[in-house]
Amino acid sequence: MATNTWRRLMHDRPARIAAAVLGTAALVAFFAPWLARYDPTLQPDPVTLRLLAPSWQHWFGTDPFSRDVLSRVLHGARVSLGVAAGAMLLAVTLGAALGALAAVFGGWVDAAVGALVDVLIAMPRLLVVIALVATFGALSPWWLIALIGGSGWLATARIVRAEFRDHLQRDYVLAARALGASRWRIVWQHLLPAVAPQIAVAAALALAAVIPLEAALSFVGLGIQPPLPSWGNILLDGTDYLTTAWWLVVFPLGAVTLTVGSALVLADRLRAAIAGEEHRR
Amino acid sequence: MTRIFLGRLALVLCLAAACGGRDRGPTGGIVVVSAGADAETLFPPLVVTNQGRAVTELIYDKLADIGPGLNTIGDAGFVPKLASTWEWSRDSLTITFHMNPNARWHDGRPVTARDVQYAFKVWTDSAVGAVQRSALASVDSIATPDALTARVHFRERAPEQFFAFVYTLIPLPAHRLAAIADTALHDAAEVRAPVGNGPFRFVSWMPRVRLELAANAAYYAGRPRLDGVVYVVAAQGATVAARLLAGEADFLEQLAPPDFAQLPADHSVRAQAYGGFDYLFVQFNLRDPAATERAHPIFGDVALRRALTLGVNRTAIVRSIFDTLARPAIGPFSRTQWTADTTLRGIPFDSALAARALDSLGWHDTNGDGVRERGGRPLAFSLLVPASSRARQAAAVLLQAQLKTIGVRVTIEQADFNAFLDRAHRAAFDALVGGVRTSPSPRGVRDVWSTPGPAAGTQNFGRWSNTTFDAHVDSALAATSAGAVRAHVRTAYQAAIDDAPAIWLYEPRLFAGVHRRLTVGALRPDAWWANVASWSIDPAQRLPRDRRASPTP
Amino acid sequence: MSALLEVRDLVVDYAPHATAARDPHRRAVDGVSLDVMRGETLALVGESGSGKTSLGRAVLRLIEPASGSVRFDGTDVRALRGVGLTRFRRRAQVVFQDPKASLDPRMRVGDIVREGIDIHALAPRAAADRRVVRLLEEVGLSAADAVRVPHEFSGGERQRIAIARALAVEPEFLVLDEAVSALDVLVRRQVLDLLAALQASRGLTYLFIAHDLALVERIATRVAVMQQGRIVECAPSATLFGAPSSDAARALLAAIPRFPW
Amino acid sequence: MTRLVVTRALHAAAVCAVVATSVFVLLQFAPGDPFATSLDGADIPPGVRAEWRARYGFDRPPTERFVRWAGALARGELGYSASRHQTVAAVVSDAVPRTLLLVGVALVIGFAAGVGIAVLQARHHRRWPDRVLGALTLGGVAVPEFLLALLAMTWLGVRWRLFPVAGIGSLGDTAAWPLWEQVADLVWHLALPAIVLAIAVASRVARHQRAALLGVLDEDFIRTARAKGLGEWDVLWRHALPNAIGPVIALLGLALPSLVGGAVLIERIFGWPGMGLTLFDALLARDYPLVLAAVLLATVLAVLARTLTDVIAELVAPRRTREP
Repeated sequence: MATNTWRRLMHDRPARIAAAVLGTAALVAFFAPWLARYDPTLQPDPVTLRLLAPSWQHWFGTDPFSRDVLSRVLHGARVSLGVAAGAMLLAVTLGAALGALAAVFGGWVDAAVGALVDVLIAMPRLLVVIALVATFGALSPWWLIALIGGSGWLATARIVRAEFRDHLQRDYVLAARALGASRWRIVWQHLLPAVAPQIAVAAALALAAVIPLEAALSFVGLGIQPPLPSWGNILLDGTDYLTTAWWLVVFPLGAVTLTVGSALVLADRLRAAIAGEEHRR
Repeated sequence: MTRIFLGRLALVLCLAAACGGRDRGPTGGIVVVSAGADAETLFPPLVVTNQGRAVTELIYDKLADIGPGLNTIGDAGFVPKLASTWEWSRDSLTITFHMNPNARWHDGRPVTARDVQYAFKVWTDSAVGAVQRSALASVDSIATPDALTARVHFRERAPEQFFAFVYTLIPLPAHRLAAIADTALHDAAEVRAPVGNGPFRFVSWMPRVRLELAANAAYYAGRPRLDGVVYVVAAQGATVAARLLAGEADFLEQLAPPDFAQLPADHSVRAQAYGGFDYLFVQFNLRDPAATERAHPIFGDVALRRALTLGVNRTAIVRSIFDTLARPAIGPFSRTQWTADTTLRGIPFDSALAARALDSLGWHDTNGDGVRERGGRPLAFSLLVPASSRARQAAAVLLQAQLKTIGVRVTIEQADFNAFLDRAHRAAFDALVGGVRTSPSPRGVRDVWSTPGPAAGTQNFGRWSNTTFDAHVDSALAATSAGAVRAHVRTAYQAAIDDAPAIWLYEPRLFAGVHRRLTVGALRPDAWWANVASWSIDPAQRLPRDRRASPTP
Repeated sequence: MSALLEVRDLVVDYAPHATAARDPHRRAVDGVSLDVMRGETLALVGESGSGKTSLGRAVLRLIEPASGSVRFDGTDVRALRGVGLTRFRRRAQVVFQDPKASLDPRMRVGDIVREGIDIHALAPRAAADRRVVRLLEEVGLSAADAVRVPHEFSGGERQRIAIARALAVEPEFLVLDEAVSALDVLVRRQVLDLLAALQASRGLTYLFIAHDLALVERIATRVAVMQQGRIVECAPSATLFGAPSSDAARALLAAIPRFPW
Repeated sequence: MTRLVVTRALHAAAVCAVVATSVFVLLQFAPGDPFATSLDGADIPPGVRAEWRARYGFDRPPTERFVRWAGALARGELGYSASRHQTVAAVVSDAVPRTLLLVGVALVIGFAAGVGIAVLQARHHRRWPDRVLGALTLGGVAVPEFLLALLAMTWLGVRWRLFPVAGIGSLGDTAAWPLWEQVADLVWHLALPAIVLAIAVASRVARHQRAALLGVLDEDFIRTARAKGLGEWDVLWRHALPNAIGPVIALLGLALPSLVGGAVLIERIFGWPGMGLTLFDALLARDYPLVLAAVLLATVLAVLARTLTDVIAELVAPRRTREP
């Protein structure tokens, strides 16, 4: 089933476009140092070259510190996508692990994970993250990943738990149990591959949630520290000049919207592919 | 001296009265002030913030107020308020204030000397926890020979004893508050809906939303021209400015640099300069944050501090962030202070010289990573910046790029303001972008830059200590003539500049955003609200909200 | 003939979370005692919901009974832990009704059949491959089928795969839980023939669960009839088909279509 | 039924207790001091700070403070907010209705708009209205809310002056106005923050609702309905929507806390001091009693909202039992 899900997805045009956009973003992030014409922290002349409109020298214009916005957006992809991908991986791994534990062991493990989910879901995530960042001061990207990832696993855990419980009742898992397969083997060999598409959906949604969250953190001054560019703090620089320097907002916003939108489209199409597959069965 | 002064005072009084009587100008209209913060309380002893003062000082008058010259020594230039006259005893240990017999509380009761006495009791009672009571430490007691005479006895003579007393102590309505226990005062309903004696009376307060004041028709110095003042609060800087630009507010205390870019497109708002008492700096921690008994491994060396200062182009920083809205700072003072001295010898910007100085101090980039090192230690430090201040962040980013060119690596650390102050107080930082809002008095310099101790240097986060500076600041604060004060202060300031405990960054010039319909006259640099009673609104430009919001006079 | 499986007073409750929805006092299996002799085929017949599947699963310890005992070849199945349980799993296997659901759709047929061999480490790599091929051929498939995935096969072929998987660990006892019910008549006959052949060649013991007496007529040695969680009749095949003693058995018999030829 | 309610209530109480305890513990590690910013100034002697700390019990060990706080809470007291010079109860009773109003209005508008958009999309599946609305809702999710808020403020507020840029009501004694004017004034001030928040809600609802609708439209009973000759709109509104809306409501219940949390920036930008902003300010001021109370309230609200949406979802669409 899952193999078919992936195959279906690859034949889906919106999904291919979205994947291509995300792939391009990832490539840009990786090759940013080679793609960017300027050092993103270079301030050639913060007095006379600040806030220049887009031109042949500076395709995306310059910011209030005379830095090249295109170079910053390219390097910002590195930081923003790096943090987003890291946080997403952490959230999904954590969510899958806890959801699987809850489903497989049941009993008090299930109750404990359920209680944890209930507690965390009751606390608004943005506030929790803001609270922690405000509490412990500005954080390094690694801590940011830990924090955003550590608070974003709830959805994955719920999905994985529900799907695991569903699959645990199915005959093929019973057959494996009858064969003497250990819990570990059942999870690894049978359940995880079965639930992989759903986890991928959760991952895409997590990615889509993390990027705006990073931007929101930057907006309250608690995001990625300068001079390291991130899409969030480039946007923040732009919010002061909404009416006077549109290029500061439009380009990073475009990057954010494209990436988040692609992740959402991918999640949608993947879900559709799963549903189609379930339907066919 | 006393008699001469009294004569001059009488003249001022006459002039004021004459002016008030002849040119009333248009009355009516409501001024809406767009504020970035709310008053924390309306109880004067607990007020700390500027916004708190901006509100309470319209509701409550002082005995006398500092004059337009902002002199703080003796009583020269001070304008009578609740006290119409005062006289000094021969030994200067007693000042007798004669209350204005026309002064009334907003409930109609006369303001008496007992209210002064009661206020002094409240201010000095530790159960109340008045924050600025150390300013009253030199006052021994207050006697009330009659209802309109308050005799203030001082423990010791000081050049600024008059200023310290009248600037701090605000008479409180004893007839309303005396029945309330001191410990309950901070949260009493009476205090949240205060009855004052100033030009405006309290109408309503929705914390963090808005606060409304109405003209006090029975004000002893004549009814204010405005019908009322309303403060509307928004936490976001962009919103505070947007309110003014959208025409929803008439006045904004301070325009931020990005706001200026929007002004040309909008002819309904103008910027009005009024000095300012802020100066900002990069403060070095002279002590090792890990072990405060040791000198800081980098900043312990004055030659290095000077070399870093040489490497910073402050003019470029100021131009980039503020264009012409700020000036490079000179030393530990603001140009608006009367003790300011613009002829001091500063450390110029010369990055070649800075590089040579660092070379000669043994800091070389031996491994080619662009950062100098000495004995295996890189020339790198972290710069603590409050996340709440966009300008300070910008300054840090510019500084970081400039120092990078001379082989110094700066890591910026943003912290929310609370954490920033906490780390500053604990000296848990390498360097920070600090800022001070001074008062007209040179007194403040002692708290920030004198050697830390119980009486001074409480805000000296970098633990800088310089005996020349300390001695001359102390002498200046004890001097009774303006000339002597200036001479001592000059020497002290020069010592501070030469010893470079900080890089003196910039002094923002304050620009208020004022709606075209509003005439505000001159704004006092230490307190923009000082003359609100004389502000007026062009009758031809009244807005519906002036009528709508008009509370019954 | 000795009993391979002895079930005494077995009680199985519905899973706890299901009780809210159903009658809380209702039990899936309500005090069943049963012996399965070595080499025989005991057919367990009853309407759907009578508890036969629960009984089959409880016997294999795929679900935990509430009380009662299950002894397999003399050992108490309910007390098994660790190595003992693993050894038991090798000896007792199961084939489910719906081969679509019982085969992991993401695995190749070869890997499905091989899983038991890997779990019990019955053969090294190359030998395991040979064994998989042999098993596939034994159930009537070919070596080439090993690299295909389940959904490429027909229902009957899939059931053969499931049987091959069960046989891979060389069990003595097989629970056939409605193993042929979902197949169409022709294929059903082929699979039944295969099962009979395997029983003969390997000396297997079957617990054959079905809801339809017609299915078991040819294969069963003895027949047990279940109704509402209890066994109401247990008799040799001939006796039951000739002279059923319980109403339930008579009802089931009456449901068998008799064609007039 | 009563048992269910009691279990739910106990569960909610346990969740609140855990939240409160963990927040309290977390705050112990926070650098800063409740009086660091409120009592900072060159002319404030250090002794004053110690005095204030002692007055509010911050000189006591954390365990003792926790016991005191929990004890007071059990008596129904939330404590005193040092940063606001007010009881926590007074602060919170101002803020909660504002948040409920803002979030409630945004939810209703957003939900209605979202469902409407989804129905429209399902009706014109894979034609241009579907694609255009799909792109818009995608943008509504992808564009950070704070940016949307700033754009709305700059253009709708400052440039075109359609709505007030900030604030919760007009100046003056509005309480004396006729009722309809009061309502109109409130709506006028609520417009910008509610619209921005509603856009976020509508986008999310529309995306989920569209998927759910399309899923249901594939099912047999819809084919039956169509076969009976029902119009496409009737099929959508009468048959598909009731069967597809339940999960979306339940989902909304789960998303509600993050919605309230996401409102913090909107409350900040539009000067709407509800719970989010209060909590944010309290955090920055290290006003611990206020932080604890606000978090606790947010938790209670979240649990309530979840229960409520579960019930609504159940009522709107009785779950059709799936045959195995």
